[in-house]
Amino acid sequence: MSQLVNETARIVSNDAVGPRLHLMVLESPLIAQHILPGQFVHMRLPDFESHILRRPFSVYARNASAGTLEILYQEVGTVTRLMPSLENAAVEMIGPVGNTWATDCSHALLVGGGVGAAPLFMLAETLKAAGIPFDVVLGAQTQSALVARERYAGLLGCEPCCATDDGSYGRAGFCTSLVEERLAEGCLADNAPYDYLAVCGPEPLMKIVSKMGADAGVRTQVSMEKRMACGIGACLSCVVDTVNGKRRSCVDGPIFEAEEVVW
Amino acid sequence: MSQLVNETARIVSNDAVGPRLHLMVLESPLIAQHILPGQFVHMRLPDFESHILRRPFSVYARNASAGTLEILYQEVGTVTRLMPSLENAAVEMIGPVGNTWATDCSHALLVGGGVGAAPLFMLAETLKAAGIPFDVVLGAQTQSALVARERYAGLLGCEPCCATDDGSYGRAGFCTSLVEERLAEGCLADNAPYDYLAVCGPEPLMKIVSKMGADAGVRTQVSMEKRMACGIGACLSCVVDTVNGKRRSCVDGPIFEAEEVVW
Amino acid sequence: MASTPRGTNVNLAVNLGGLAMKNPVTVASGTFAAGREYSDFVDVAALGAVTTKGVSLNGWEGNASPRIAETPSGMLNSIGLQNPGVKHLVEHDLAWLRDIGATTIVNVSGHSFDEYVQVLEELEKTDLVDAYEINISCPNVDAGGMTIGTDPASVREVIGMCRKVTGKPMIVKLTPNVTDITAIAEAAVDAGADAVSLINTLLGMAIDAYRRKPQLARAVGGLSGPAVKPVALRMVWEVHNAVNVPLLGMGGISNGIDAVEFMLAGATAVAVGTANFTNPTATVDVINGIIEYCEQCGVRDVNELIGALE
Amino acid sequence: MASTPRGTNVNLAVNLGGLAMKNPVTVASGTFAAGREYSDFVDVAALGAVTTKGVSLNGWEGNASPRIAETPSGMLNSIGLQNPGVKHLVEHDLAWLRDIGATTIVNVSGHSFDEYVQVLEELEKTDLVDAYEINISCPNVDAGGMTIGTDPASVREVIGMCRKVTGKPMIVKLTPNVTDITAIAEAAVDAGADAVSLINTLLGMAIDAYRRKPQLARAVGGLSGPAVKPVALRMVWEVHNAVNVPLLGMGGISNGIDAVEFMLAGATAVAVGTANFTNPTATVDVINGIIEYCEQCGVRDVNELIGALE
Ligand SMILES: Cc1cc2nc3c(=O)[nH]c(=O)nc-3n(C[C@H](O)[C@H](O)[C@H](O)COP(=O)(O)OP(=O)(O)OC[C@H]3O[C@@H](n4cnc5c(N)ncnc54)[C@H](O)[C@@H]3O)c2cc1C
Ligand SMILES: Cc1cc2nc3c(=O)[nH]c(=O)nc-3n(C[C@H](O)[C@H](O)[C@H](O)COP(=O)(O)OP(=O)(O)OC[C@H]3O[C@@H](n4cnc5c(N)ncnc54)[C@H](O)[C@@H]3O)c2cc1C
Ligand SMILES: Cc1cc2nc3c(=O)[nH]c(=O)nc-3n(C[C@H](O)[C@H](O)[C@H](O)COP(=O)(O)O)c2cc1C
Ligand SMILES: Cc1cc2nc3c(=O)[nH]c(=O)nc-3n(C[C@H](O)[C@H](O)[C@H](O)COP(=O)(O)O)c2cc1C
Ligand code: FES
Ligand code: FES
Repeated sequence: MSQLVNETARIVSNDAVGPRLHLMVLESPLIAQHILPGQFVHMRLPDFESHILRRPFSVYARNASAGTLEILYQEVGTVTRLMPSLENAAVEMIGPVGNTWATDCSHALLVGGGVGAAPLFMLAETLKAAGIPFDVVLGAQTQSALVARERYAGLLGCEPCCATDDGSYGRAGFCTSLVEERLAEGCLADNAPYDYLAVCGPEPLMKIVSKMGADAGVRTQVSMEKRMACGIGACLSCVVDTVNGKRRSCVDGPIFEAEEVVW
Repeated sequence: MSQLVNETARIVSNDAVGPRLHLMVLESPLIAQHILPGQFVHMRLPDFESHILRRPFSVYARNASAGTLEILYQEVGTVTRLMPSLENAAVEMIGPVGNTWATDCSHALLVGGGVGAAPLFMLAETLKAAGIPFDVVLGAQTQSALVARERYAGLLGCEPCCATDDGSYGRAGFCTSLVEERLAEGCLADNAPYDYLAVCGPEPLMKIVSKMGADAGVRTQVSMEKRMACGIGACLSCVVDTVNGKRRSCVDGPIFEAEEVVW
Repeated sequence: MASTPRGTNVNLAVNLGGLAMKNPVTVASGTFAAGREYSDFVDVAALGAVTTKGVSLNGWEGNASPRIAETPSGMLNSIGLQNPGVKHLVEHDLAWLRDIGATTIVNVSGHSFDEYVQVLEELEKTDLVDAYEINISCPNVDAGGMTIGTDPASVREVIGMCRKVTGKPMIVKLTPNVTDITAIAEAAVDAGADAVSLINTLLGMAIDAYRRKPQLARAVGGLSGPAVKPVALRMVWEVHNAVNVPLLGMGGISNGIDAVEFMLAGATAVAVGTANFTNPTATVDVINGIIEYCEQCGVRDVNELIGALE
Repeated sequence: MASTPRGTNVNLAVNLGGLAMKNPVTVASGTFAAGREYSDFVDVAALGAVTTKGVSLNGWEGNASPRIAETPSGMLNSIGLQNPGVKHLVEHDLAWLRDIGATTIVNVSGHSFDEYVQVLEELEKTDLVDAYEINISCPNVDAGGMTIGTDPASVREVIGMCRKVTGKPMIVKLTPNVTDITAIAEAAVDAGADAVSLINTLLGMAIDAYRRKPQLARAVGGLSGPAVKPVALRMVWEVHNAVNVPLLGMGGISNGIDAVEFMLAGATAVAVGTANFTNPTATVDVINGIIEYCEQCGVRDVNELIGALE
């Protein structure tokens, strides 16, 4: 783990990109330089004084030379509903926190549900750069919520496999059926079986896909999102039940081997 | 008492005007129309969530036709230190609260210490409009803090009597010596004795001037500033000890007959 | 201009130990006087009930100033039950509340067990009271130097005495400054309480570091507001699991969702206190928030919410 | 990069019941692990002391998730004293703390009176501990179903047993969930406590209205953070007026002024807890804030502040 910093980051932009979905770009040169795929930042937001806990957000993308980070966030509760009002403000971020996805694979399948698409994008970039073939399955409630699709398409050079709950784009229904098909058919590039499955999204999705991975004998990793207080391994707020006991999702994770998680 | 409203007011401007002194202009048509000299507004400031109590501020000036109010405020604690950062925000104000200064006088002396100059300005305007001769004594720590001076000079058509603690403007020392002189010499316009003394400022100042008024047999009123919760007479947070028992400074005041106050 | 709850098909009426309330929202005693001051802002008669400021027999002066201090997401007060006495309340306030059609809960205080009884006797002479809230959380009464509300035996005694003089709904208001709130609640119920209200304020202190003085003239005061909500919710839930009478929940309620949380934890009705100071239409906003929650979640009768925590 | 306190001529050294501290600031147990996680942010050895997370004999699993919830200006936790046991602490953490030159307070827990003693015996075998903080605020120990920390007789018994096995400074940590904190403090002092620390968390609850569930898996948890500061200050002041041992004050301390307030109320030293989560350099910021206050107010020795409330 590289050293942690608590960096003051200026918000460069903060725009609505879909239903209750926003993209925040931050100037954060130190973290931007060191962050690894799957790691997150632990943000202290200004003005929300009575909210004493920081909020963790995965890094969706970074530009190390420009020193910027992107966060894709969804309005779900008090703080994320206030965040869209921030303009030009400075936030404090602890980072880069956590472990990183595996990359020692030959054929990978990335599965992102909802904003779970975000923490997988830097992994996709890394695989691409390393020339490792991989496919992407994205799921969302509706077309306008598939906000990471175009970016993945740009990287892949073709459409990712998409599903929407309401059928407004791609396969209608949950994205798990797409995962099942992909596992059965193998990598789109060469039909070779996958040897790595990286999943991020709502817990029920991760649980189902982990089972598919296990059944298919494919190594599967999941990114676990728990409520966090310290965000750096000190308070034991964020533990995940694993076959090795309770482990801290902030620093022992957020990425866990699916077979170790006790769902 | 006119009916109270809880008006949402837009901050039109909010500028530093002296050392830790700021002038806030607010668009608040209902209150601007009805406010009387000496009354105040009870403000709920945005963004300061963990500060659950409103803050009371006297109205320094109003423009009924433009629908604006002016507040002269000093940084003294947590909220007033955050207030200068507000731009273009909307605040909620309960108002107009409280009673008003007396105007049934023939020669008046107005004594304002520090930001205590503010709640007297609308009284000065009223006296002027009614053609009642009056004089003004202002005190402050230093010249740059005498922020109401010019405005009073404009209204009076001449300089108010000023004192600064550091002697940087007007009389050196406390303004009480100026009050003593004025009481001895009578109204500047016609040397007639004052029959009304209106005082606002730090409690020690009000206490001393009240004593002078009593000694000179002049009716004296003071504006009492107590910590307030409800600001509308319901909670009994803000009581002042008077010869008639404990009275609420928000609605039984803020203006009290000095002879009734038990200091 | 006064705000009034919006229309709805959701049944909002609840029964608090014999007191029929048109909706589950009253005010916390001492934060709303007897309602008149808030009538520019809210339709006082539209509240489930108005709970008046604590009243004693001959009136009390209360404590010295400063009486309040702000704390993070809360405030301290040491008003000290200043009130002009029960006769004044009857003549000036209860008559007004009857005239406007309000449902009235009178909060009763005393320096001694007998004073509680005397206040009740005075009020029983009128037909202006719909229910009593007996405040056994005030210090300096004749229970061996201890606040009565912290000792089950004293609670049993004073509530038993009160029960003898009134057949009206009697709510007993508990202090949270105790090791085991359920023991106090049980004592109150044993002695005849029709309902229990909680929480009164938590004892706290604030200090001015630069002046090296307590911020309150009396040093210690009562903490209220959003800061105490978690403690209040916990106690409502504990008492709900311990006694069989309806509860009036309060402590930091500022919006409809807060109120729903208290009902889920076991409250039949709720009181809005400190929030009135932040927002003078808080009471009606809370009622509207409850309506909105019910409509959104398909709840047809607020009574379904009471104790419905899974 | 790690933040360290700035230089000053103010004397910051205090003595907490025999424990020499270079400044009056330690951390609240459970919020700082054993310091290693915070060492990227602050110079851990520069703190007055490091207080480690509660430790038991063989380690505990702790409670189910979710374990935390945010509340207005505060948070609830129900970690449940998860820890890997005293041997692990000695080998992994205490050795590290000694190596970096930190002053170490070990927070000790037990399921039974005997377990407290056994943990102490294990720690006494080493020379890695500068002082103990005995946490008698944890539930489910063998004191008749009641939390030990709420019953003076149990406190006297367990602290008496602990006193027999160590001559090192022994701080007893009190729970605020009691009617009379001074009675508990007196019992601890009678039984041999060299100092008293307070407050542990206030019991509280948070509810998710839409899911109709408690926000914590275990329903009830401990409230900490700025919200509880007024209660903590009041209790420190009460205990300061009741016992003659030094106090370690905590509860919502986030900056130097907060710390000064606790010292004025009677604390000899203070602990920074939840504030570490908001601001990872909170400990050093608090020390610097105390220095600034002292310099600004002409205080040459922080000891002048202790109990100096007028
Ligand atoms: C490692 C990690 C990475 C994350 N990355 C992203 C991301 O890239 N984009 C994004 O939109 N969200 C992300 N989240 C989730 C994000 O942290 C929460 O949505 C946010 O904290 C909610 O704050 P709130 O105040 O709006 O919600 P609250 O009002 O606090 O709670 C609303 C709901 O969100 C849940 N929640 C609260 N805090 C957390 C938390 N720390 N983690 C998970 N759930 C929580 C609560 O249980 C509750 O159900 C991530 C979480 C973790 C742990
Ligand atoms: C009727 C009335 C009219 C006022 N008019 C003005 C005005 O025109 N301009 C102006 O600058 N100030 C005015 N004040 C004072 C102003 O309300 C306080 O300065 C402000 O509330 C302080 O808030 P804070 O959060 O900055 O201070 P805090 O951090 O809350 O406290 C700092 C200091 O201010 C004192 N204080 C806190 N609240 C009040 C209060 N409500 N009233 C008086 N003192 C308080 C505290 O006792 C403390 O000593 C008026 C007060 C009243 C009661
Ligand atoms: C200014 C003030 C005055 C109060 N006076 C009384 C009172 O007279 N009688 C009483 O039983 N409770 C009194 N209380 C306590 C409240 O009724 C209520 O129990 C407490 O404030 C918690 O609710 P809240 O957080 O919504 O304010 C008072 C509270 C405040 C803030
Ligand atoms: C996450 C968390 C874990 C805690 N664990 C312990 C513990 O192991 N032992 C203990 O005595 N107190 C524990 N506490 C209580 C704190 O040490 C402290 O008494 C309390 O949080 C009040 O201080 P604060 O408001 O500064 O956090 C814990 C508190 C928190 C928030
Ligand atoms: S959030 Fe504190 S250990 Fe993970
Ligand atoms: S502030 Fe509530 S009565 Fe004056």
